[in-house]
Amino acid sequence: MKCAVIQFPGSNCDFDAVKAIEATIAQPVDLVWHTATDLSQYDFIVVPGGFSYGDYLRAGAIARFAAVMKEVERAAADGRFVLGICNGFQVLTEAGLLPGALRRNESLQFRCELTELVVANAATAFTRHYQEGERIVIPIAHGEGNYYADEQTLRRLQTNGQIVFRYAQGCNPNGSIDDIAGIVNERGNVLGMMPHPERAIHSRLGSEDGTKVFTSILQVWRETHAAIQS
Amino acid sequence: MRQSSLNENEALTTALPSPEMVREQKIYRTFGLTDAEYARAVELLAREPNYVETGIFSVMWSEHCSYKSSRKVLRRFPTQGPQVLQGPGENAGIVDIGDGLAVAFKIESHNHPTAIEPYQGAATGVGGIIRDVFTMGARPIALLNSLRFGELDHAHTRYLFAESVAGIGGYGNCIGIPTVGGEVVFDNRYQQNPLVNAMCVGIMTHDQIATGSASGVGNPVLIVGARTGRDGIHGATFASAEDPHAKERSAVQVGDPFMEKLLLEACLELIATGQVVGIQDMGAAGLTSSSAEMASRAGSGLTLDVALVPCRETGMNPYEIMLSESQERMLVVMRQGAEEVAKKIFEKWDLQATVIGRVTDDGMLRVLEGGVVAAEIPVSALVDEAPLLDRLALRPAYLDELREDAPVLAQPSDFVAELAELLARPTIASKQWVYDQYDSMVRTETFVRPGSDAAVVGIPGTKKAIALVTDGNGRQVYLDPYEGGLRAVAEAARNLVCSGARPLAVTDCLNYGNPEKPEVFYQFERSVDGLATACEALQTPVISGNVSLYNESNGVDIYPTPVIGMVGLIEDRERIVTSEWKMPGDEIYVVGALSHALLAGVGGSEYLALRQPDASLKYRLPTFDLEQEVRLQQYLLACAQQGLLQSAHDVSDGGLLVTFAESAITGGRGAEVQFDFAVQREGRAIESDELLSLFFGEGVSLVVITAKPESAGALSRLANEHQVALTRVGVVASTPFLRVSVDRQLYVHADIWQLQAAWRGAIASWMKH
Amino acid sequence: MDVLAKIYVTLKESVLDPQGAAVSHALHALRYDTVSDVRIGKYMEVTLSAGSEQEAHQLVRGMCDQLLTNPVIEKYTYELVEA
Amino acid sequence: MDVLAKIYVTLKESVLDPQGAAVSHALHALRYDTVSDVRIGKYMEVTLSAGSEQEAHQLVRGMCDQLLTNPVIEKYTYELVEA
Ligand SMILES: Nc1ncnc2c1ncn2[C@@H]1O[C@H](COP(=O)(O)OP(=O)(O)O)[C@@H](O)[C@H]1O
Ligand SMILES: [Mg+2]
Repeated sequence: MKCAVIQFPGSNCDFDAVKAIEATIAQPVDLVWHTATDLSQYDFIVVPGGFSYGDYLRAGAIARFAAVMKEVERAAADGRFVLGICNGFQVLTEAGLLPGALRRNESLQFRCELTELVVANAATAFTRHYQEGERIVIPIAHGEGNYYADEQTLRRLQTNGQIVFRYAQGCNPNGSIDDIAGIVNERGNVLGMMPHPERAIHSRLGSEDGTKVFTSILQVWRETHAAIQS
Repeated sequence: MRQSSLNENEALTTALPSPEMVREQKIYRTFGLTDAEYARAVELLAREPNYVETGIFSVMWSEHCSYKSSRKVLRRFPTQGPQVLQGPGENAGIVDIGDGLAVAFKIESHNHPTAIEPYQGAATGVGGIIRDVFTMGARPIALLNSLRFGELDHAHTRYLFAESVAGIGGYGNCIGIPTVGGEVVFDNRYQQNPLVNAMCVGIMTHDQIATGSASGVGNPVLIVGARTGRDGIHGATFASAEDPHAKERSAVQVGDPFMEKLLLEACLELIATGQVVGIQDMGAAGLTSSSAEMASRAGSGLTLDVALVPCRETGMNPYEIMLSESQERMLVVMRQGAEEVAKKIFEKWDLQATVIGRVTDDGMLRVLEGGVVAAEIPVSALVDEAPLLDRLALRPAYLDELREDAPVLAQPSDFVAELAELLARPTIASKQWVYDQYDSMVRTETFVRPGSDAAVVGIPGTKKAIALVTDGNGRQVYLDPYEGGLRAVAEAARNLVCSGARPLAVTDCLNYGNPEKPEVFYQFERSVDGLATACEALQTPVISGNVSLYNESNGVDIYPTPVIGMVGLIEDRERIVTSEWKMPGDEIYVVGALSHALLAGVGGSEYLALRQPDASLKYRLPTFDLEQEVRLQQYLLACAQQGLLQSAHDVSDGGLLVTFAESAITGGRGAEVQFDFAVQREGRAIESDELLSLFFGEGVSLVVITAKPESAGALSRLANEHQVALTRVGVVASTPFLRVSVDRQLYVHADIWQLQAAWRGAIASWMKH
Repeated sequence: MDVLAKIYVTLKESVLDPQGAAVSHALHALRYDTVSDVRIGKYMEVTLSAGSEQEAHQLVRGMCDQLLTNPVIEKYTYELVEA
Repeated sequence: MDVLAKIYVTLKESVLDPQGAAVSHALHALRYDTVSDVRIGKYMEVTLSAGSEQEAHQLVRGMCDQLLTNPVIEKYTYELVEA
């Protein structure tokens, strides 16, 4: 599985994403500059965390216009895997690849802490290796992670099983509606999440619960890939 | 090289006041130059300086740039050691950590800007210290911050505190460098003069070391990064002004962490090409000090044309361009012909790199405006001839009025309530409200996040890790400048050792009041003596630092507050030690002279400040045993390196009970602790004073460690070898109760979740007001 | 013609404004008791040139819809001033 | 009387506006070539009641100076609308 980690000016979790892919699934991974115009060789694209373009105006608002985003859109349309983490999630919502928007945290403060999540849908390509309802610990680090969608959109997310991760009850750190921490698109190949799975891959870092996000994708990719080849 | 005479220049270029006007109207005074200093400038130039030159002299000779009050005193610091690759004098110091790797670090204050625009003031402080580190060729990997504010019952203090923390986070989070540690102290002495000291640590290979030196005649000089605006003109001068609000006269700078992130990446890429001759960040006094310092280090000269400097605003005159403190800019000297290399790299990062001058060999800082000379001053006059003062130092009378006896404090009827109250004091309470606003995990190398004695960050590609800490205790330095100085260094080192690290070197931020007061200068000198002595004894040379004077308002000076930043090395990341209690059954020991702890008293302690605020500055600090401290630290390090420690936590603010409580709370474990003094006291009952001294005193170096029962033998053998007192006092319990008794009488029986509530929620509940 | 567009962006009514709530709280603490509501948004000044007023309107609306605001949570109004 | 104060806060001219610079840059990338400057500030709507128009002015100025802006880097204007 060929992996790409996108770099915008101001991305700062780009190297962490590379390190995590290497450490968890040992697949080939490239850093790809925001001006790139061809991502066709990649099966799995990570839009990493950070402060693309300083997060000025709104988080992710400027990055969505970067040249590489056309290619990310194409990858999503092709059914390849796209994972937006933190700022990456914000970019994906701004780009319209995922519904809703991320507002400032209700506390108005940046928050960095280990948070407890519940896996709300373990049937996605990104969560295959988790159990439904499993409680996992993954850190957050954001000032604008307060997920919002209007009622209609929310209902659609709920009925389609598009809500993948929720903050555990009483642990919502930012005011997100319905405790939403991560969602997938309808097709199930684009995941956006505020918590950082790439920061939870070793007990030394406080948790290894993020590992399965990466191993799940690899397994699904292998299965579909094997199916295509046979 | 010289293109026109100064007289022509006056006529041609700007409508700035003439040299005569500068003299006659004493304009130099408004820049902060004294009459004597102005006369000296005239003498050095052999003519009257023009307006631009006067401005340049004034910032270069300001306290902030010249260290005129402090320079002589700073020479007392030890600065050498086999580990030191770069000592003081550069943008940051560098120490060797083996394997061809090195660590660069420095601490810096941004106190005055923070007092008037806390968010931006604190943010740009962080931005500045990051530049100091990547200028050396190091990749910044961690930030720390040391903060002092007034008490939280004051609305303005809450505003300053909240905004400063937001600003520190805002900058560090955006640029992607984890903020891993620091400290916060609340005391009314800092109400008008908050302290914000920021420290940055970077990693590099030995061959990447860059320096700020402008050598090689004809080499191009480039300004890179942000455009220049009218920000903070004369900030350096006003930073030394008595009234921080005088700084309002100049604009406060707004930081752009996004720009700095790009600048950081571009500069590191540029340095890696090997084509950089010298590089220096532009901090206080902007282009003026960066160019003069770079030329001075190389013994060269520079000719710069300000007309080539990319400006953000129109109509900026040479004076404004030379003195602007716009952030996120660097001055770079490249090898001749390598200009294009720089331009290409900066273009990729969407930044400007513009040649604005050349290196010369005539020792002059020559400023042109479109080819016309606007200023011309020998570099040596600005740097080497800068004033050097012998300030008067007088021992303050209060020091001789301090009482030696123990304060009369009633024995509390309820030690648990007492402990809970102490834990809820903002200075002692959990700082989670602060550090949860900082991204402490980005880079995924933070092995010990804020909350333990020291932060620990891994060194990628090795088994190594470094431990980082800042420490300072202004009240103690006030009560005894020398001993307080010793303690500050000792405590920083002790915190490192408690995490399993061998202390390597020190960076210091010296925050004091008005040095023109002989009493304040005495505090400064004596505490530096203390710091220097301790650095010597602990073999932690000072490799970088910063001085902030004039922290005074309405005649009241802050406590003398030296803040020590320290870095230590852990050879094996499997040997990291943290402060929380781990397993039920682990045995609890106190390392250090417990018998002294009974007698040292509560002078200088938080407990005394809580119980008798008026008396807290009236009692002497217990004396400090440096030799004992050195042995204690060596012992702890040996224990850590042999993997004997389950946890270690030193006794600091609040005393022994607070130390127990913190390890209990963070570990989620209770303990059964029993002190037995009956035998050594031949049955004489413990007195109330002694009990308070034991529980709440901060006078004696003590460390609480836990270890598995099977380690007992090894621990005591090592204790004998190192001649330190080791007392087994209890065991970690499986119940959530902390029980402490002395001579079989139970004094504390606390539910740790109740203690936790007091400790963890205290600052947050203040901030909800 | 040179135009200054003054653009006011606010959160939609249906979207909570925690910042406004915090400021309102702080104003009460400062004894501005009669303050009943605070909403906080963005104010942008964009200087541009356009061939005509109509073109200016078009440009400003374009940039607001495309970049300056997020229609999921925000709404905007603007004025044009001859610069 | 009930008043709506519309308050516009901007950074002083001499103060760097990184946000404005980034947005200006982004607008150029989106081919809004004729944009020459962008400044980004805050827009606040404060609803309050006051005994008179004069008192309303006083209150609004007071809160702007005390809390809503920092005169070291910002300036403001406002309008009062009967609510
Ligand atoms: N301003 C701050 N920023 C980040 N971490 C902080 C800050 N203040 C305190 N901390 C963290 O909280 C913990 C306790 O701090 P402190 O009480 O000063 O420790 P000690 O008494 O051991 O020196 C440490 O891990 C420290 O790094
Ligand atoms: Mg400690």
